[in-house]
Amino acid sequence: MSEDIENAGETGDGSQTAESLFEAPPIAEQERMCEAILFASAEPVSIKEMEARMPHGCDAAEAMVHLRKRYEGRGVRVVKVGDAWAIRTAPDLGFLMQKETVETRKLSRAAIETLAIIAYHQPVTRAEIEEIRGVSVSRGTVDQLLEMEWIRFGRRRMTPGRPVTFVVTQEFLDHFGLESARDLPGLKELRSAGLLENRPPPGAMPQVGDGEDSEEDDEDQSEMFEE
Amino acid sequence: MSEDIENAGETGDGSQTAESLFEAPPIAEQERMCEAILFASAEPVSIKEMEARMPHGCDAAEAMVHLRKRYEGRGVRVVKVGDAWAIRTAPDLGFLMQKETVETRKLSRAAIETLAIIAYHQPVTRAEIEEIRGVSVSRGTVDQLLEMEWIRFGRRRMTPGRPVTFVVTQEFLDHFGLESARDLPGLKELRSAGLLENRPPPGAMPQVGDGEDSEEDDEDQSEMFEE
Amino acid sequence: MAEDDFETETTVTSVSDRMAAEALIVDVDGFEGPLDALLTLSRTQKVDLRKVSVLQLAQQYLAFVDRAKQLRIELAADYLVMAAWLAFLKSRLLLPPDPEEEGPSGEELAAHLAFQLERLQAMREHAARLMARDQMGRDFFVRGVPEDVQRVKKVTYTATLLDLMQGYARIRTKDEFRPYVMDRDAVFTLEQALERMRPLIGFAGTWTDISTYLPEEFAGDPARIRSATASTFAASLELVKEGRAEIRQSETFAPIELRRKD
Repeated sequence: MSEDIENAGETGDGSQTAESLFEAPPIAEQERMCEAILFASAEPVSIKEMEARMPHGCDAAEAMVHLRKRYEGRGVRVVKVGDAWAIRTAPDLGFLMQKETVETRKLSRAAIETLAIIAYHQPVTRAEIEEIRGVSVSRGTVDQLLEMEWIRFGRRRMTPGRPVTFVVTQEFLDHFGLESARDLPGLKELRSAGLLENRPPPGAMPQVGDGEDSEEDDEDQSEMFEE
Repeated sequence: MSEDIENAGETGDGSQTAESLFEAPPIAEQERMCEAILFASAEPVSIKEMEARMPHGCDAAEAMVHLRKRYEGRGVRVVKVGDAWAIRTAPDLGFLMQKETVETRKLSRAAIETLAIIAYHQPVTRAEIEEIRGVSVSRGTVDQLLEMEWIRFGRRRMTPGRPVTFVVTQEFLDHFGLESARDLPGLKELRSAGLLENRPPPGAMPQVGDGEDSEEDDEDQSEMFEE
Repeated sequence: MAEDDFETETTVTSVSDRMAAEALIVDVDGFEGPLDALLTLSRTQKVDLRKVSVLQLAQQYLAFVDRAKQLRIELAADYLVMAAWLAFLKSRLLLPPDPEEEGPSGEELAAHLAFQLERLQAMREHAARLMARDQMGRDFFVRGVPEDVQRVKKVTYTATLLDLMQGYARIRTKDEFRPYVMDRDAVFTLEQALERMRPLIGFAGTWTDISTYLPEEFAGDPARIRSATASTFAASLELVKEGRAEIRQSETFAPIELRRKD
């Protein structure tokens, strides 16, 4: 059987037609392959990457539907992280894993809040984070979150100054067992309460960093006053 | 941890064994625990060690019998390593743990020129190639072309030293869509196709007979060809 | 600011509020900015943030700042900016609206402040909810023995027929240029030959091999001989055409001879 699979795989580079010379392995076999790939990886693996490693013509997405079902209620679970899949131990069995527990660096209150703001408001600029927290965001806080790979730079905002934005990463989702940022707890309620809106302050509101010399804020204000 | 153990024990209905105040979790639950432990552990885990981690009264050996059976024929297997247990990739799926990346690079100028000389002058010796190119041919270049199976050794030349000759292969002809090396366009055709740069290097005398071919024409021609 | 002023400022606040406000001052370094201080102060109102009395909050904050000043606690500039703004807001809220005045009303400003406080509070709560989730490495775990995926890098080289032909053309072109570029001094031009022969032809009364007209400096080197022979021959024909000489060759490849035409 393994030989057949390997042979089928080799056709991958040669005959690129839709119907390959060798048929893709049966779905049960594809499920085994996904299982092996996910067990071997500590990091989530995307469908694309799985298919790149599997024989030509495989449908990893379909195989994953079967695999996920197979592991329901088991000691390990098949979880979706963004566009990728991973196997993780069932959270109710965490008590068994004292040996494996990793001491995570204790995050400061500022870092936790900043992280939450990025997660719920993403993509969000530094100025917006500061506006929400009412205090300037220290460089160290952002650096720490970047270093932990829980946040990354998103696209620049198409506003004057083209400020960078921050978004959360796949590592963040993986760490908190989230399939996507849409699954953040209470996201819907926050949205319906209007608390995720970017509501510009009415004129003459004090801005973060007014006491300091922050050029960006100065610009924002002067613009505001000109209007 | 102690709390968890007690909670797990609470499922018991009071029928006490001699060893434990509380009944051990059902065997299916124990199987889940073994599964999670083996999954997350960096090293194979012995029965003793599993039981030390599991709630009091668990029978890891029995749970392992079930777990092992469950993984029969799956993408990963439960294997015994010494007196410990581990989860490993099924041997027939080892090929999935390789990721082949194919990178296509343009052949170097030296290799192209060497190849061209062999194609136009075959059978040709290394000394002849060097004479035509005006520089020595590195071993690596020839080896590369041999490895690509675009050239092969021809007959030895019946001259002193009996040097080997090089000829192009069928693979070469296939790659370049040629029926035979004789189909390669001659110098004249190359020139009319604008492939021969008639423009002399700066400072050189204009070529006799090229008087009509102004430089502009040459440029037009090469541009035309490139399109 | 005098103690009794403080009293009049805070007549609306209860004793417990004042105690809370004093506790806040001890803690002033613990605040993450004026908004955080306001949020903490608002808790003393024990109401839904949406119903918070911004006026009361402004008074509480101003009292808090005054108290900090009395205790000679250095407040960051941010706190003072907020205090100034809240004093301004307070006057707007208390005085009847001035129709001449541009800009947002006191109520609008107060509403936005309430929104900011509610939003900050919500983000705090949700940050807590996020951190309360099962976390990797604490509640659930990754594979203990991940297998490295061996990267097998395969490099394939390609070239097109055009590359091949251009490569060849490049080499051949280099060859063709070589004589012209490198051996320029080996060229004996038609003009040079004519210049040399015009005076000499006058002395050629008898048939003479044209090779004798070759310049001495062009002897020896085959390439130079070739060039000189060709141009001398061409020059001879030119002289014949001009009617100044006669030319003959007895048979193919025999010497070409030249003599003066009188």
